Amino acid sequence: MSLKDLISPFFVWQRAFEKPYTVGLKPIVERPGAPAYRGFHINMSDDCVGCGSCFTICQNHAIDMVKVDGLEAHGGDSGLRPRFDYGRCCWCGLCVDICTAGSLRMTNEYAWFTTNPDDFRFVAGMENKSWDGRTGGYHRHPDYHLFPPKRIEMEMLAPEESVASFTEVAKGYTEEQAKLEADRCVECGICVATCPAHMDVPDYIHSIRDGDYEKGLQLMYRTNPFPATCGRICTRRCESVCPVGIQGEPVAIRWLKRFIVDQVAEADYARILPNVEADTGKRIAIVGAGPGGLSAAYYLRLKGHAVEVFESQAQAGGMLRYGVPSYRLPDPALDKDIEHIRSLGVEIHFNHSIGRDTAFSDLLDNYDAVFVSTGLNVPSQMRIQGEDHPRVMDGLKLLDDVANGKDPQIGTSVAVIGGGNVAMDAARVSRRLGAEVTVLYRRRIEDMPADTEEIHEAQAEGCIFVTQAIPVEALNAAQSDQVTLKWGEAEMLQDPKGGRPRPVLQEERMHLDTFDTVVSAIGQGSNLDYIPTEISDQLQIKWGKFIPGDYQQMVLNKLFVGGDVANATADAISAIEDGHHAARGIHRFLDTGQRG
Amino acid sequence: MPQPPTHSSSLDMAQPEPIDLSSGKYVKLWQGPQHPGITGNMSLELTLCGDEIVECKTHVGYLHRGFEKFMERRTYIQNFTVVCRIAVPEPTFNEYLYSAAIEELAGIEVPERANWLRALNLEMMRLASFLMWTGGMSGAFGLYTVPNWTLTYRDYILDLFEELTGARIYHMYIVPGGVRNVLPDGWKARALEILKGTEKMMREVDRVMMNNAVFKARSKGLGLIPPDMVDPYGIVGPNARAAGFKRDLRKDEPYLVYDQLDFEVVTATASDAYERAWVRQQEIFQCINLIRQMLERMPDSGPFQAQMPNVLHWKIPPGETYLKAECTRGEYGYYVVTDGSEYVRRVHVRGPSYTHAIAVMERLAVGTNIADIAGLMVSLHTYPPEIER
Amino acid sequence: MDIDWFQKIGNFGLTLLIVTVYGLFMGAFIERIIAKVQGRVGIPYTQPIINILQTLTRRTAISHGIMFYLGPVFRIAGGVGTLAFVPVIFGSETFSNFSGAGDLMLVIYFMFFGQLGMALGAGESGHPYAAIGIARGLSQMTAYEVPFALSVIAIVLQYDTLSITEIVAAQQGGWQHWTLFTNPIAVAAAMLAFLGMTGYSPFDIFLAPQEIPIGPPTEFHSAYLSLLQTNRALFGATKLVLFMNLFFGGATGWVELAIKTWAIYMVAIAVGVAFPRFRIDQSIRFFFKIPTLIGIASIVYVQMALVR
Amino acid sequence: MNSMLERLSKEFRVTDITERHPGLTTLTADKDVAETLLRELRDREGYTHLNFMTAIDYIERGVFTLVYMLHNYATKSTLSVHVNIDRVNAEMTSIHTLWAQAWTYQRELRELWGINFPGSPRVEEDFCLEGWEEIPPMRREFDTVEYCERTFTSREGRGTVNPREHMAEIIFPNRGGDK
Amino acid sequence: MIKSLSTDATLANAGLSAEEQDLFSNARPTAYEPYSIKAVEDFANWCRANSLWILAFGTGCGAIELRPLMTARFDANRIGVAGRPTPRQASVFIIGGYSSVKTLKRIVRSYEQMQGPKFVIALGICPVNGGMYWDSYNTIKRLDQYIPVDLYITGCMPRPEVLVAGALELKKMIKEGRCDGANRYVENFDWYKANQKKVIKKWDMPDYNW
Repeated sequence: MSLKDLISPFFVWQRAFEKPYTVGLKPIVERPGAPAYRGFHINMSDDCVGCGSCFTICQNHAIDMVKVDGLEAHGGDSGLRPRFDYGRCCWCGLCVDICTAGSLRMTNEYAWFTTNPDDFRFVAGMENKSWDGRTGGYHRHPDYHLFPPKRIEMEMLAPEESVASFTEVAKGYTEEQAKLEADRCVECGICVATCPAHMDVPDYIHSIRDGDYEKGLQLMYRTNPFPATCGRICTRRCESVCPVGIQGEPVAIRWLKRFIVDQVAEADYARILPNVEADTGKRIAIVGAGPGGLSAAYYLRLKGHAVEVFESQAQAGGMLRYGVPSYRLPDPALDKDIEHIRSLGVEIHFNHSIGRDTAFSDLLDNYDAVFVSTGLNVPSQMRIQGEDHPRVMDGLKLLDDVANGKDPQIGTSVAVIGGGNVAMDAARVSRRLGAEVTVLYRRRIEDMPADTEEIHEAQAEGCIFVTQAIPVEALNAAQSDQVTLKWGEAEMLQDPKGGRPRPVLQEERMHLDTFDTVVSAIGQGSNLDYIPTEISDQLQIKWGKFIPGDYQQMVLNKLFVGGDVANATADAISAIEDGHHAARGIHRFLDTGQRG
Repeated sequence: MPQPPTHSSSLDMAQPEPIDLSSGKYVKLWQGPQHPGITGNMSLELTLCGDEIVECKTHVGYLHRGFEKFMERRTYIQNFTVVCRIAVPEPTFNEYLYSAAIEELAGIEVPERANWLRALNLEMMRLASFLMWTGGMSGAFGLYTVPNWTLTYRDYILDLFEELTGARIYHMYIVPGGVRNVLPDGWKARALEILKGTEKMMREVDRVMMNNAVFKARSKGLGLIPPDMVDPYGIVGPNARAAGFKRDLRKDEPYLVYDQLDFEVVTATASDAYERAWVRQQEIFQCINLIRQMLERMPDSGPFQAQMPNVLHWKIPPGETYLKAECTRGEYGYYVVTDGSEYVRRVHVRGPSYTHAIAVMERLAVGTNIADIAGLMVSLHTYPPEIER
Repeated sequence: MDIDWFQKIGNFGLTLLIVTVYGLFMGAFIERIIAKVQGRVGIPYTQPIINILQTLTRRTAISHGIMFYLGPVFRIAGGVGTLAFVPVIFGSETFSNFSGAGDLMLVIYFMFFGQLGMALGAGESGHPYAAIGIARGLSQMTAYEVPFALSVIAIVLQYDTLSITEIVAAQQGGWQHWTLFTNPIAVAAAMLAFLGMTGYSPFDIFLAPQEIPIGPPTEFHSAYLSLLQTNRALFGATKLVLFMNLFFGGATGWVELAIKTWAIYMVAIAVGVAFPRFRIDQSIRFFFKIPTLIGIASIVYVQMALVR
Repeated sequence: MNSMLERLSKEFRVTDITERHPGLTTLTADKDVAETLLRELRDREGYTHLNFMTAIDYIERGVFTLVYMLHNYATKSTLSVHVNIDRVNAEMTSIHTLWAQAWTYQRELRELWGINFPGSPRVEEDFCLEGWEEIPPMRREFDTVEYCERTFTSREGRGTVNPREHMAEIIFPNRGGDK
Repeated sequence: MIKSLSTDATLANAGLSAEEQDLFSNARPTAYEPYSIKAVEDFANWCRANSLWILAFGTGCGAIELRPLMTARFDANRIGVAGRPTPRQASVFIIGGYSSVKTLKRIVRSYEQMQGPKFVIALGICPVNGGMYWDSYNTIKRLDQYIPVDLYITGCMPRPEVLVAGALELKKMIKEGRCDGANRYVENFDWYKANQKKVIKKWDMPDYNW
């Protein structure tokens, strides 16, 4: 025991003359949590899509997805919101990190005490809490991700290569790529509601991760007998609502679908997929062998009904075959789907036109049910002078000719009028035929109804886009095999009612350009002439389209309709769902006699 | 330097004479779990003869939550939030080791910047933990001034943690794949300021506690760990270093960025309570020094998270690994076995307190005075939650 | 005569009240000083009083037997008894209590008495920590009583009286007459014993919360505890008054008393915040070594230098 | 290191020698030679530090794999010795004579896995649990959620809705794949 | 030698050995009435509120934030909060988060040894609904099934700031006379005991332990 040891402890008294360490008595007010503090939750309810990823990741089961008054489920939003149980939450913030919409974050509020433990439960963002207005608190760092925000890029043919042939542009995922892409799915199932066919998207993506492609195929055929086709050309509304896409890029659902189909050989289909049930003795006629008709045929056949399909063309597939160029949908892929349907015993009468070869009323008389999906095959008119000029051609005919192997004789400079998918197809087909292509569209690029990818690819392939251009007149050109197009520039006029802006022709800014061919691709209409008026008078038809009731059933009990001719969206997947749903309705009708 | 350990002498497992409680010579006394002298929630069953302890049995399990069981039914990402609860006063090592083990098994390479941030976190955690321990050690002997100081400075460091990680105690900052955030603006300056204050305070503590006649009288010679006891009992960390073993995982098997830092392993000669306190004292200064080095050399830009798969359905190929790091108590280890599924097959957490609080404590307690139990216990630096998990 | 006694008892009651309340407030004041060293604010000044009221208003209480009741009663009896024979204000008839010839012996006796009563009560509580605590408390008391008794003997020899009042009287007339200056050796021994008496570190092993939760009062609660707390304040203040009387010249007014007792108390605190606590064997050894030697030295010094 | 492993595989028939990462090697030994092997490793090869011992329940194979993690401070290498023992009447030689800390682990293994270590001190005493009446909780067949529901009560009023099913119900009740 | 608290019913104390049964009372606890004079009761409550003695029992993680609370930075002594090492004298029991079944047994014993009025603060999420240990086989999920709880403070862990605020809230509640946990325990004694015995399998202690 040295003297130093006795004296030095008295240095504690130094501290007595300094300010105390103690903080004030209202520390919550004086000391809010740090700017990044993980305090109580707040949810921007408007941004939230109710995907339930927070529920999935929470290891404490602290989150319930609950229905909230005033919120309805609609496409892209389940209408559910997370309810937090602060008898479970550990404030790890994983829910914030995983939040696909980026709507959930934490505030730096941390004080909550009560005498009733049942109080600790609230729907964040929907109930008034003292921390609602707070700005500080934890949110995910932009460079920090719990799932990859970027999708695996699909390998595409280089534009200079793709423009030279009709080879399929998208090369398809490798197994490794597909697994990585499938991994990005958060399995929320929001897409299922948005997909017109309500495909079990998360489930078949799951099967990719498991490497069980046969199961994936089974899952897809539950709702869609055209997976190879849809895996290539689907309009993929699922991806537009994919929550992963809100802060990153959506999961490439379409390519994953394609990947599954590509992994399974057609020869194995019969083994993997469900077989036909026992014969029911019912006969069903289907008009049109497009996606809608064949989809109905497939599901009806599975139920054991005898199905006959009447197709006016020489091959099945309808618009898929004649409207979609083969660099997007190669024939083998389409054939794979159709062959499987035919292999179940669906009989297709080719080159058999209803109204010409068989009367429509005969169908109704001879069959237990009739499903009509004749599609939209009449091009819309531009309603300009000179539309009947020989060098003005409609886009569908161009595509049809190319699909049938005919040379459409378009020359070397082509103007394509329109901004839809058909216009893009026509433009790109024309490029492949060796023409310089100018695309004229009345609105802006972002207003184009065509797929963004299509537009980009068309641009990459050298199509020139002229927007806000309204064709006015087709004139005879100096040379007889050419046409001069008169078009005017347009200004976008805002709609005072908040609708989409309207293009207004500027009379003073007119142009004259000469092309070898002008391709008009501004839409299609239907041809229902095969239906006798005494029948069609009974039906609800508007603007050339059927208006079906429940289960696609018309007022005539036996008559079911579907496809482009009966829906507003006019895309393959909707047609497929129409067919499926009609099949469901027909089966139900035949089984129980119930109307929809 | 101590002699290389021999094994026969210290493996004295011969049962002592049975204690006949009915003889009236002995008193059975429970310390804990409701007892202010016990660190955390555990208890000692002491048999006394007069003031002297003739038998000590450690009872644990008051904090047993069955982590290793329920981790087997949580996904890999979910487990990362759970592990930090295993050692309450020093959670970061759990986060780091769990993440590192998962990364090794999954074959993920962590970016350099994340490694620096992780090391910074670990070292700050060590500092905070040591500060709390200093308070506990001084409090165990009845000097209540020092705990007030050190716990305040620990709190300042927790403030830094709060700013960086978003939480005071359970940071959940080190995540498989990297870290969750980067240093906020101005954080470095604040950190340096606090380090300066801590250093100044620790010099005062040095005067008041380490150079204190009564403290020396109490702690010198208390709970002496002979060198030949170290290996059979698996004694690690400052407890072993105080006995002269130059063993420090940061030096021996450097992880993260420790091979780029400049520091010396602190050792003493005789591992009694005082020397152990002295070693920890020196390591506090070492921590401060290391944090300063890190702040100086840490990269300020670059990625801080590796490319991660979607954690919601993260599968890790079958494998097995054992990773360890030097926490304040010594070797903290994670043994992880995976079987290719989305769930971990087996996790074993090796907390250094496991042996320190049970086997070592039971042996060292025999022959000491009842009054010294609290001090002895603290001097071994045990955290009960990591014993029973 | 009878009236006189009533008045005396009344006066004593007043003194008792003042000293107790003063003790409580000073306790809080001292706590705040300790808190200041620790870098914090500390308890409100009224906290000790509220604590007593709080324990007093507890609604349940259990007993371990008759001695358990009597423990706190004996304890406070010790405190009251001690005060009864200590003159508080020198020269004041009202506050001189029952001081008389030989009161010093009575006071020392009463100081023991409380502890012993406590020992019985704590023993009856049946809690092992209480038993350990009381064993330690008694042995430590025995230890510090030795130097204290030696220094008391020294000043008794010095002033040649056993009356506290006379001892105080002998110290009047300026600071240079205080025992502190006339017999510093005895004061040194007594002040070291005082460290043990107050129960601050390093001599607080008998109620060390880290080891034996709180020592003797472990089982005491509710009203029992409030008695003990009251006594702690009263007894603490009484001891200070006694020390002030014996060694620091007494007080002629309340302000002087407050300053002097506080200063004496600060000696214990100055050491208390700086040191951890001794083990019981260490503290006994401590008291039996240096303070005892100083105590003996003080007697020798008195014999050699002061008593002709 | 390699020569040692060769010798071990010759003398002790250890199998499955795998290097997991530099410094960590796993190997499997037979139950009957395990104690001798561990003693040999400790005394001759310098693996003086027992990091821990634990068990893995391979219920699908009907074995417990006991893991002894040994460390050599001189060569900085760690050896993980696996010993497979039968799940039924699981029993293993106690190594408390080799490492003084081992009996703690053995108590834990006894309580949480039900592996017996005859001769190990206080092995039958309660360790973490108190009055446990079920099968040892760390065994794979012990279902902790089921046990919790049976024993404890959670707060009422919870319940979640699956977004996908909810949307199916609201948006397309009769569509999608057949249920 | 034990003062019986009530004589109307007896407890089983069956788990005890014969010699230990003599040591414990068979009496059930009794509820206490407030003072008949309201002013006295209010004053008593004011005293109780301003002198909160916390039992020094770190039952779980929560204990980690009690240290900053009681030391210089947050210094709960200012508001009359003090630690008390023995349950006899403590009036507030802070349950620091989860409690394992083994700890629950000690919590029950300590709680019963506290003298009324006594208050229980449950820290964190685990006493509310199991918290992160909702599927752990060894922790209880709802503390209020085993002992009455007066105030819940959420957080994991609740920060010392909230503890200060919580203590102030408790003071307010006590002053208003709203904390009657101890009486609730007495009134629903059998229900609490049944719940306790359901999870504490090794019941080798007296049924009630005052």
